[in-house]
Amino acid sequence: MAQLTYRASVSLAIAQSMRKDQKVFFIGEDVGAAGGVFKATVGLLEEFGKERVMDAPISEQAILGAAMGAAMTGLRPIAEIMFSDFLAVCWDIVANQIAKTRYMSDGQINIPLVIRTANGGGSKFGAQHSQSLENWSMMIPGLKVVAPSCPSDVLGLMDSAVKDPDPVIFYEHKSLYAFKEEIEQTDISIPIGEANTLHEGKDITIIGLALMAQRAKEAALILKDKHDINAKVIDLRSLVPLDLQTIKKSVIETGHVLTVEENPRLCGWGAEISSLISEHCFKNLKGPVTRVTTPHVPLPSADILEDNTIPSVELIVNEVIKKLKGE
Amino acid sequence: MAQLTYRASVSLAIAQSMRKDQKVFFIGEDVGAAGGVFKATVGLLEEFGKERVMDAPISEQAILGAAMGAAMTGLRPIAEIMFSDFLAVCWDIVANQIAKTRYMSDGQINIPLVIRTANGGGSKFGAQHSQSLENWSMMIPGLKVVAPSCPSDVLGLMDSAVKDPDPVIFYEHKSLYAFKEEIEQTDISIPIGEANTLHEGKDITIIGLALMAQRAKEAALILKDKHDINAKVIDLRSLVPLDLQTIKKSVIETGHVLTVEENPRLCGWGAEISSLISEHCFKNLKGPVTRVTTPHVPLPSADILEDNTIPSVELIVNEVIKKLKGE
Amino acid sequence: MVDKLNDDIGEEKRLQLWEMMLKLRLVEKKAYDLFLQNLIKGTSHLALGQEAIAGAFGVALKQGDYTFCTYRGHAHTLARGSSIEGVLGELMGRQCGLMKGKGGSMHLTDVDKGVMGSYAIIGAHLTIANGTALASKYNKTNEVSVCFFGDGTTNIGAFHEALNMAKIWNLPIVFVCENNLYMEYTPIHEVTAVEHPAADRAGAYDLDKIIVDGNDADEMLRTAEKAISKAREGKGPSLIEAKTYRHSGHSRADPGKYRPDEEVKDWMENKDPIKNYRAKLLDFNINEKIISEIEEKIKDQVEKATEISMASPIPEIKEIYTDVWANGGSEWHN
Amino acid sequence: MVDKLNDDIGEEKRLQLWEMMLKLRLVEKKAYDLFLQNLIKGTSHLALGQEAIAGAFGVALKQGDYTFCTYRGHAHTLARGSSIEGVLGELMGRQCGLMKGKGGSMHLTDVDKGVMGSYAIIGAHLTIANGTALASKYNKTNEVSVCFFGDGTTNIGAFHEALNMAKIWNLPIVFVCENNLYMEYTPIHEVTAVEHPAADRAGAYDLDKIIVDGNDADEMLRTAEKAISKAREGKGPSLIEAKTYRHSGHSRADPGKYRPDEEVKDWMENKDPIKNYRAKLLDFNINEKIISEIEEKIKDQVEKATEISMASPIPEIKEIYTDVWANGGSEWHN
Ligand SMILES: Cc1ncc(C[n+]2csc(CCOP(=O)(O)OP(=O)(O)O)c2C)c(N)n1
Ligand SMILES: Cc1ncc(C[n+]2csc(CCOP(=O)(O)OP(=O)(O)O)c2C)c(N)n1
Ligand SMILES: [Mg+2]
Ligand SMILES: [Mg+2]
Repeated sequence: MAQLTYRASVSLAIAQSMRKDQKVFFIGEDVGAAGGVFKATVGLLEEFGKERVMDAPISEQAILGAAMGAAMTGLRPIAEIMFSDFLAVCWDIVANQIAKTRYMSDGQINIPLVIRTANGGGSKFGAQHSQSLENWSMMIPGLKVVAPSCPSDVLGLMDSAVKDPDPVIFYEHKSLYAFKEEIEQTDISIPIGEANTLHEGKDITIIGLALMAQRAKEAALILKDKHDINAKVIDLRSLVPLDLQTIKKSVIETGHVLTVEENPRLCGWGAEISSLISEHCFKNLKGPVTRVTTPHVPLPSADILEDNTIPSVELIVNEVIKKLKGE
Repeated sequence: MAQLTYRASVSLAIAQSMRKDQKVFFIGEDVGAAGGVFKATVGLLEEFGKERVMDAPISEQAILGAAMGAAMTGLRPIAEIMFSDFLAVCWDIVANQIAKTRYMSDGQINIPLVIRTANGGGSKFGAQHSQSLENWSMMIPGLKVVAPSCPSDVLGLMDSAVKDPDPVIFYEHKSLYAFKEEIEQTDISIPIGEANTLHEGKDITIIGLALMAQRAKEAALILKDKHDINAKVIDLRSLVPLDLQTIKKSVIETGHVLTVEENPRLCGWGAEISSLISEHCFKNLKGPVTRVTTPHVPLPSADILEDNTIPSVELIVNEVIKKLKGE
Repeated sequence: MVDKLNDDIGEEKRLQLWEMMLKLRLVEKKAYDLFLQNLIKGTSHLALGQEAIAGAFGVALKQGDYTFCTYRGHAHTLARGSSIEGVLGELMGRQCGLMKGKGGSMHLTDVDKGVMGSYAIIGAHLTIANGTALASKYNKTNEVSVCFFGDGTTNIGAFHEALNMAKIWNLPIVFVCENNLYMEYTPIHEVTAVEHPAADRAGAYDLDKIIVDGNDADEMLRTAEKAISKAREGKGPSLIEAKTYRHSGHSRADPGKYRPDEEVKDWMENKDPIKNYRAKLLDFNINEKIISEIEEKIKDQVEKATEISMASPIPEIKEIYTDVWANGGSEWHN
Repeated sequence: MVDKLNDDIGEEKRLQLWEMMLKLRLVEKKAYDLFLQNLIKGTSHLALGQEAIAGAFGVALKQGDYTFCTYRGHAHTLARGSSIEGVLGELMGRQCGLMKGKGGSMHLTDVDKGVMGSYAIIGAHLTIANGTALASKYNKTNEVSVCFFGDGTTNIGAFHEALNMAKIWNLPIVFVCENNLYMEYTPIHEVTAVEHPAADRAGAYDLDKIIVDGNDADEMLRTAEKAISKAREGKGPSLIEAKTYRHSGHSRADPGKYRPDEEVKDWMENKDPIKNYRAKLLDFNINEKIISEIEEKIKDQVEKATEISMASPIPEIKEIYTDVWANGGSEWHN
């Protein structure tokens, strides 16, 4: 049994996948000798050598293109896009090529690759290095979208992502890299598409992802301790495939729902969940699905501004209270 | 009074803006001598010359970057991205640079530019030339999003878009280029952010955009004629800013809502509208907001497949009947 | 005058090349006829006039090698041995199409033949082709990857990224720029900083400057073979600029009127790769009867394939929902 | 030995350059101190060791000219005359910051001084800089646009697109590649097909190959002035590769351990632009007192500015909701 950080679980997860399958290799910028800007790939170059851990030029399109082409032959590349914000410079490869090629080829081509990327705010890096972009990939048919909230999920979901025959975008949250967990067994697998309950409760359903799932859990603890409210916290873990059954089951029980998204409001994943709940559980709802999101603004940089832009534990607590007690 | 196609209204609208303001110029690929692949810019080069109508290399990032930089100095560029699908190759410039620079600069920089692009399906062009991508820009704070459904809206909204001090993405629907309308007055202006009612009714609210607004209107005519259902059809015309008041007003009257989106389902603009209606009009809703969308798949190419993928008039009619009459 | 004594190519290969080019020509012409009959919807980009390039590579490549082409990819697909009905069927959106109508004319794909897809957004496939080349290097197998694209493609960012990466990783890949003088309608020299859009950039990636007459099938074959061998021997990438011309417009919608009449005439009459190659075969004393027999054979093949594809049913609607995922379906929730 | 008789630069300009470089150096050092005191959150990328480049351009440019830089842009911003408290205040997220803390260290912007923004995603700003240059051409005014970036930036697609466009449109722009031998941690030669990442690509855009010792302030100034004049006279773009080295790590988080000790030592001790320029000033018989007075003056300025920015309040929370739109607000619905 060992304490593992989220950061360390990333490199361990990659290493485990690479040990198991010679077809797995890793490409990214500054990932080898330097172990990555977030130190999440330390040790990989040493263990697997330059042929399997490749330092690339600043050429995100070429990185993902090469990963895609290699995947088309049956290899299983893991490609790093250093910050998820940089998906924008290679968005054509992601959204138009990787996502659509299987379908357009009538299933002739499989693209079993993983794109892992550092996502989310909290580091005061400003508007171009802090975005939460899970919804960018959720909206593209053909992409699976995973966003682990803790070290064991990193381990288990990375294992599944690498084995998955389809392209998976794996969003690691920058503000979780230092998050620690006691791990008994590191070589684990968690199926993609199964949500995780972080807190049990029948008064309200709070749905979160990544950092927001952890904040929702903290909020649930406070709600229980201080306000006698029992919130069920669902960590979606993946947006595609989506565990709609778990959501439905809880909503039927609670009748109240709060989604907590880190992205700016418009067309966030919470909008999709809200519309789904509305369609599937309309009669069970005691009130509208409330969406807690970052306001629809780019992320500011200064501490005070960033801290007050991204949904906080306090905000979640207050929104739940307002919702349930009308305060 | 003249009959004008949507296609011709695009070039007329651009010409009118260029005549009025010397600061307006136009960049795009194959837009000058050839008048554009959709013939929507015919005559501009002849009237305004090479200095104001610039044929660019296949360099979408450079095109939008140049437009952005020019706009920063106070010029008012209109840039064409030939197919909206190609926004993916310059998405960084759109989403990370154009959208965020005003905010990051604390308002020092304005970016008054228009990106016009041919959007949507119906031409059997396959998955990389047919996407409906309004939601891509709706989700980015800092972008205004316009999608006209008829020639007069093209004229009026383009006028406003060019005068707008903020960046506007102007989605022209490929399947509407041949759409004709009697136009009395061509030099018109329509404020961005005001929805248009295409059909009056108090039984149900149907919310559409661009081609889908026109299909919703056709559906409303059939619903009225054949099924005695009076549907109010709201053509949003712009997603950002959004005319929430018009939506709310109608939903309060009807209690039933159908959104009709051309994009694949997940995180489409209809999800946002649905979540908004849920938040703002929960008590007025007689049933869930129903979203009619393209299924969550890339767009297939063959006629029969494409025609059965994008929401049709028939599908809208059927969904409304199912909703209201439970058939 | 041809030097018959030092013929490095030989009759057999020449006839192969002849047959190949003719097939590409006649299928494209058939595609054109089918448009006129309104049997092909959507768009389509013909490579009429550019057959020597795809043809030469078709002859020079081995089974197992990978090719990547663009929306103008019918010829490149056929050149790898894909069936004519597979191509025409796809254009017409029939079940016999290579992708059952799901991809359409711009996305022809036939993995069994090494046709790793046709890509309709400029530049992307250069980066993807690096990937199959990387796989060959990674697996220590010796396939070669070939990537075809146009002159206009040299001005997009992905071109630059792909070339640099291919060179630094010494990938077994051949980049083939078919310089047909125009992007869609804009003359390439009006939007390009250098005269030779690909070749004048080769130095930026420490590659040799290679320019070839893309309408001279023999020269094209020699150039292709050399670059392929180099790649196969682990000596890294090549960038070839092949000068050529398209006989028709950019796409179905385009009558090609922006091109000077004399220019079009010169290329059609004096520089047609097929017409000229026929003459060359005769110069090499190849029996005209053999040449004509091949012509007849191909015509016949094209007609038969046309019949097959016209008889093929349109796809079933349920195909819309298949093959988003490797499990064959399109479900995104449980 | 310096040739004092043929001094094309002269004392006045040299002292200007000296003052400029010193300012950049001392502000960066102060920024470093402030990190250590945990007064600067987020990240920060110092240009310590690279001052001669920004400094030379700062001296050579005129008011009204436009500059674009990267996340490593404190020096380039100060070089245009932005206030020290504006820069340090922004790093610390204070109201006196150039953008009141909304942008942060990677996005310094000061339009009044021609600082058209600092851009944190590699490559983008090369294309944007073309836009201000295009505006000058369109308006027939004669500002020059200058765009600074690093060696690593030469491998991204936007670089290629921007250079080609600048050339074909003959834009009044100077692209300045500061080759500090490393992208973040990876030596540039390991990921680049050519030896000189920018200069060896100049030919691909029909531009001259210009390589300059970026740590020799005089040479840098001459090179800057020449390229700026060329642009101002309507003779089009230049691409300059200036060889330099950063004294510290890539960013705050980086101790820079991947670089060989001797290499670091050589650059710090023998090739420090400021140390060397001080010696050169003496060689030119400039009075050491004047040199030192400037040092004192700058030190003083930096201290005062530090005090001002430390005393400046943090931004108000309502700033979150301002200036998305030109109307000052962030509303997206009525
Ligand atoms: C990124 C992108 N921009 C623009 C287009 C539209 N487009 C399709 S083909 C074409 C011209 C391509 O020219 P070239 O590379 O010379 O190839 P050719 O068509 O001549 O074979 C353009 C601009 C596109 N498909 N993708
Ligand atoms: C598109 C993109 N990819 C990667 C990064 C991460 N990144 C930031 S700085 C940097 C290295 C840049 O190297 P260079 O251009 O040489 O500039 P330097 O930092 O040396 O001044 C990288 C890879 C980024 N900001 N944007
Ligand atoms: Mg061409
Ligand atoms: Mg560098």
